[in-house]
Amino acid sequence: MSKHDYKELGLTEEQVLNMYYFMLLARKLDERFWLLNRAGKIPFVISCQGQEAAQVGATFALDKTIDYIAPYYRDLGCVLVFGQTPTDIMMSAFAKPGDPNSHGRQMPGHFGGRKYRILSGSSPVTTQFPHAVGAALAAKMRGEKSVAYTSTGEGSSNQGDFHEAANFAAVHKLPVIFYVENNGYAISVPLDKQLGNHNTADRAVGYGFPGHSIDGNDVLECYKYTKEAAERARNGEGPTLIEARTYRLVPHSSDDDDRAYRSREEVEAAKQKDPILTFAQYLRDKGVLTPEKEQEMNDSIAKAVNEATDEAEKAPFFDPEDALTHVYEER
Amino acid sequence: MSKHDYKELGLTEEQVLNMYYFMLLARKLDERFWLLNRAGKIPFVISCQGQEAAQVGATFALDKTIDYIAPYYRDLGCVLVFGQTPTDIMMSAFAKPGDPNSHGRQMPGHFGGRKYRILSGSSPVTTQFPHAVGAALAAKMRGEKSVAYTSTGEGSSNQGDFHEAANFAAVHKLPVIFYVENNGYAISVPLDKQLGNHNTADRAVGYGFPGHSIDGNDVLECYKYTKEAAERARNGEGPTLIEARTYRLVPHSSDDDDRAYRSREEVEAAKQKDPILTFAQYLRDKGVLTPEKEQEMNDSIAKAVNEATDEAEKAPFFDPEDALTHVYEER
Amino acid sequence: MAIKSYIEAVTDALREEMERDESIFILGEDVGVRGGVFRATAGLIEKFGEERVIDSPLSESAIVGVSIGAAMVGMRPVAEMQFADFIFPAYNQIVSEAARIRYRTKSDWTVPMTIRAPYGGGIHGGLYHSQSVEALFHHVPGIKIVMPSTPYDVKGLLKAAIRDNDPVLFFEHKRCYRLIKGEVPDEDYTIEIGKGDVKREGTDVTVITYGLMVHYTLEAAEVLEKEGISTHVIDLRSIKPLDKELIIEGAKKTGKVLIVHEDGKFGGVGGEISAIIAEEALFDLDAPIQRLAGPDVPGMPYSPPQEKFYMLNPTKIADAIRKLAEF
Amino acid sequence: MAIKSYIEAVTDALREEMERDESIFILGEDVGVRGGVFRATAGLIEKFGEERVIDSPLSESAIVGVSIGAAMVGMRPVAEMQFADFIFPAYNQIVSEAARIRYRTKSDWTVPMTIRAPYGGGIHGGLYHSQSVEALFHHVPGIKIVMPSTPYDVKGLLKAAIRDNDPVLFFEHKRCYRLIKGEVPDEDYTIEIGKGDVKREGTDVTVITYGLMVHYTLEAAEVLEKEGISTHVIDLRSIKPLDKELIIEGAKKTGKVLIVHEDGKFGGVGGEISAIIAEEALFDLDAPIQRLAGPDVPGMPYSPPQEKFYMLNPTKIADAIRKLAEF
Ligand SMILES: Cc1ncc(C[n+]2csc(CCOP(=O)(O)OP(=O)(O)O)c2C)c(N)n1
Ligand SMILES: Cc1ncc(C[n+]2csc(CCOP(=O)(O)OP(=O)(O)O)c2C)c(N)n1
Ligand SMILES: [Mg+2]
Ligand SMILES: [Mg+2]
Repeated sequence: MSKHDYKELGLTEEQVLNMYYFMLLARKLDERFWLLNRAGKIPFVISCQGQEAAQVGATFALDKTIDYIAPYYRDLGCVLVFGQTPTDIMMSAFAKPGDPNSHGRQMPGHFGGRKYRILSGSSPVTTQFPHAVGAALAAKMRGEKSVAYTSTGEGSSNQGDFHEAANFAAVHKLPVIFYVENNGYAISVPLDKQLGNHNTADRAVGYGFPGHSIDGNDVLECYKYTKEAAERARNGEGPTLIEARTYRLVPHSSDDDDRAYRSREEVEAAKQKDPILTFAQYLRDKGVLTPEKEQEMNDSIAKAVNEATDEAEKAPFFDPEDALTHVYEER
Repeated sequence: MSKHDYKELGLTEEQVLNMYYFMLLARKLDERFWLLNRAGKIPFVISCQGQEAAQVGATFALDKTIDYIAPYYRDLGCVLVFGQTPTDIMMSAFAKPGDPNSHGRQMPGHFGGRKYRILSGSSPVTTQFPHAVGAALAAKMRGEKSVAYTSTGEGSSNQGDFHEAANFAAVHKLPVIFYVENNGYAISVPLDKQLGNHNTADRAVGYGFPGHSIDGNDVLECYKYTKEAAERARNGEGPTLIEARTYRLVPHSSDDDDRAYRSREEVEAAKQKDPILTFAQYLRDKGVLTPEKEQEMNDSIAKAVNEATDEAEKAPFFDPEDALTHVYEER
Repeated sequence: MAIKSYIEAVTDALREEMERDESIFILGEDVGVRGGVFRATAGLIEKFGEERVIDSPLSESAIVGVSIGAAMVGMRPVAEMQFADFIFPAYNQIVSEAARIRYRTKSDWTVPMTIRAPYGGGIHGGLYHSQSVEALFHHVPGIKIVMPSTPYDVKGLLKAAIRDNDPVLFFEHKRCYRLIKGEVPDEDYTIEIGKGDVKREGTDVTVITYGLMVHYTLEAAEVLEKEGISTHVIDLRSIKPLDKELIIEGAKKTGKVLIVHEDGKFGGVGGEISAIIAEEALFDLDAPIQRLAGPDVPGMPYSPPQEKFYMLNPTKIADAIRKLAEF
Repeated sequence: MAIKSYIEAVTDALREEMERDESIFILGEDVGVRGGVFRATAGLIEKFGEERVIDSPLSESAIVGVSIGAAMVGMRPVAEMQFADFIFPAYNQIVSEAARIRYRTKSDWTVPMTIRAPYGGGIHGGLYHSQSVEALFHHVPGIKIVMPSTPYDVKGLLKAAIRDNDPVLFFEHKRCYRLIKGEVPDEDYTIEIGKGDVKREGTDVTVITYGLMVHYTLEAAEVLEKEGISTHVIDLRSIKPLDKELIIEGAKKTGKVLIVHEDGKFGGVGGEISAIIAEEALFDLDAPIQRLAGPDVPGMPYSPPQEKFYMLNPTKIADAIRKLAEF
């Protein structure tokens, strides 16, 4: 349960309900992916489950009219907050026209979309870190107040690009937020085999900017620290590194079987701290999430997910030859 | 002047004289390179001048019978301590047979030599960091007590390989010493434009092992910290990061003109702290470096440098066709 | 002899070599308890322990760089890139370091290292889980590149790669892993790196290919046989060194050459093969040297019809052979 | 018209473009007060300030990755790799990212970025300051590669590269920087990327080449003319896209083709050129397609006699043309 009072953070009732809405929407879309996958309708799923608070809390603290985000493959929560619709998401899952990420060219989870200010992402991990720094550099050069936000997993934070991007941003005091979703595993590899120091936020010391390791199950905490980081960035004070401690509640992807490398007890224990359950409880306790509101929200999300699925299932595929287009500028 | 008492560090009179000898030998060889270059006899020089204390102090703390070093291009002091002779060095400067580093194939400063336990180095910076980690991993796997030492410049510490090597070594608690010779410049680029935090040793926090920023003009301090790091490594306690703060007294290389980017005053001020001058004074003050010993040392070094130069100048080149050999194992 | 799948041949080769030589170890992402995301290293951590089957941090440059260092001082690392697509962060370590350490020291230092990487498309992998990357390495002197097509070749060549004293890139086609089965001897054997293999003798058209495309070509050849077209099928097995003799011989035999690879055409391996023939067997040719390859686009789309469109298949190959036979 | 050196043409193009368009900026090691280690950016920081001429940290992957990000949001970065040899740490950013962002988003996002890098040997640079790296990129769809030989071409093509809406690798031959001088118009002009240029008309042998080798070939052609051998010299100028028409036309014209490049032969750019000819003009040939290139070793040795041995020169080129003429 959050140790923060949303009002003290300057959030309204409507806003926290909205946060909850996005978390739940992400979860429900994600659950649907698995069903579709198991039914043989979509070849691949990569999940946000367990990390919705970290994602929604952070992106809620940004300004989606001027900021850029360069998220990673689990960040369904982030892209929903930045405006992607259930239909967008389902079109992407089915690789059909309407997929704003890649127009059917990339696997699901490879987000993007200029109109949503989401930089296009790829599979090789952490390449988006320097991209976000570049967007921040452009903002600084043009005197814009925008912030660039980029995220990755803790395993991926061991790529060289993490280091090069962080130091570059530090030298130029760029308006960028580096966000690590530390969910304890890089596929099967636990922290002990991934990291010399399990707290990746400590790395910020080496670059000379602030680092915070925060509770990624607490959407309000994620909001609070990201908000502060965004303010620092907008004030010209440079980058911030935030590590959100989370847990991946499902296997790495639809191709994975996590029973080989982690106990069911561990997963069950994590489910007790499921950020969606705990935030719902928090909101109920605060009297914000009334039974009526909850019902309404559940219904509207179920409807949205159903409709989006239907639409995407029925949509035609891209033409095969369309694969030959857009290699270079077409004039 | 060193703030350390060599006796308290467990060093003998002979040992400190030996340290001074290697520092001076490195300097004198280096000075000769420049003369040879200006006379058109060798095409390229890259210098150790100003960094001899950092290099000799560190490598003196290692065990050259079992440890491996993976030095960088300025580390003339290191390779002399590990056994390279003035003739080796001059053969390399002239790219002639007898060059133990590359047999005339690489530019000078690209050190190596199996018999000296010096891993071969290349030009793309910091690639040697993972190599040293690999040597340390091998030592751990085989239960050997050897330590791997690797060094680079502070500018080069911004390469991704620095980060990947450091974290890998941390995870496996490998016997490796990462050594950064922070001389204030990456060619023309000053610290302000290179590093978000000028103290690169602070990065160790992020990896979960100790980091020390030390006075690289003080050979005894460099010895002390490297010795401790080597002991930690041999005891299975893992890596250490050391930053030796130095100054590059000459241009980046014979192709550089440093007047474009740093003031003569700054260089002059640094020369006042020339580690060779200050260590000589220290040794004189301690009564270790007597006028006779000094004369003797100067003479023997001058002789060694002269003889090595003559030998290398007179030596034949490699056959042109020899360039085609050793691409793959020749059986 | 036993019937083994392509991936079993990988695992068997690794296990047998590790039993034979203590200096061999495995380093990669998820190679331990997970047994690799394709299960190529399944069972090895149980047998050899986590000291010799190392789950590395997610750092390809470190995986390769650390392997290089270990190899220099006497170990024989077998590094795994989880997908060939993710080898590029290690490109500098492979191209600038592994490939040149012998040359730059005149064999004073050497790098007896194998890098295994699953490659290839047709598995719904999209742009970054479907790539063939050999064209980005075949120019690099100092490395060897192996791309086997059958379980027999996999096992013999992987053992040869591990025993080789130079760095070897060993690319395994993902689609072959479970699809392709074949006889593998029980005894220890190796296959010389750099030697191709005639997988089918024929007289009308010579197809030069490797990897999954060998199987597609053999399927096409079956069909064409019924039409009276006889196809000579060369499986290169190694891309570097190339088996020049077998290539020239094959070109001379039929006078009509079709080079087939899954990867894009421009600047692909096929260019070098064609150039070798044009240099050394031009007057033996009865038709222009043809290349059939993937389209020159930055990757294989995830969209199912587009992936299918991108991939070669037996029909496309048969068409190209037929056209050449009729030339 | 004024006589300019090759490197002056670089600087002039940069300066004029930066004056024209505020979104252009320079990012690289020592490009600021030092003006670049070759002085290609000399005077620019004084004129445009350190906001637009950025001395970056020593991080090639960041230089390229940051440029990509800036380019995506509307800037037009010109990144400098200090030496082409040091481009490999950025290989993943170039190959996996820059080259594919347009494709993977159907032009929703684009990367109008230029990467300049000095390349080539004959300057006592040894293994890592002498390389030609084009062969390691020419296979990659989504990027363009320019390798000009004259100040005129440098200026026109660098401007075109900067104005191009796709990522362009712009390789400048170090040996040409001060050696090669030529006329450059005062007015603004660009040259289309992908178009080669006939630098000398001839009838006996067609040489297809680029970079420094253009000059060596022209020298060779002068000598051969006195012997009665007429050489047709094609300067490709761009390696990707290749000027296929000009290549085929040149091959057909003389029926004898020599491809010349400084870089090693196996898997080099010459293979693709040869394959294109073998595919499309085979029956117009009177001699096997020849390639003259550097030796297939991991780098150019520092040893002076070995460097000389490695490098091509007008004599070696003349010999190869002569042999072909006599075929
Ligand atoms: C450069 C690269 N290497 C390997 C992979 C394969 N891979 C995909 S996700 C993943 C694990 C990532 O773990 P982490 O960064 O912790 O993120 P998480 O999936 O746990 O959210 C790996 C190894 C990849 N995508 N890119
Ligand atoms: C990957 C790579 N990029 C660029 C260079 C060119 N270069 C050689 S030395 C150097 C500066 C190195 O600075 P630093 O690491 O501080 O070492 P110092 O020379 O000051 O000792 C540069 C940019 C290189 N060798 N390798
Ligand atoms: Mg994780
Ligand atoms: Mg420095």
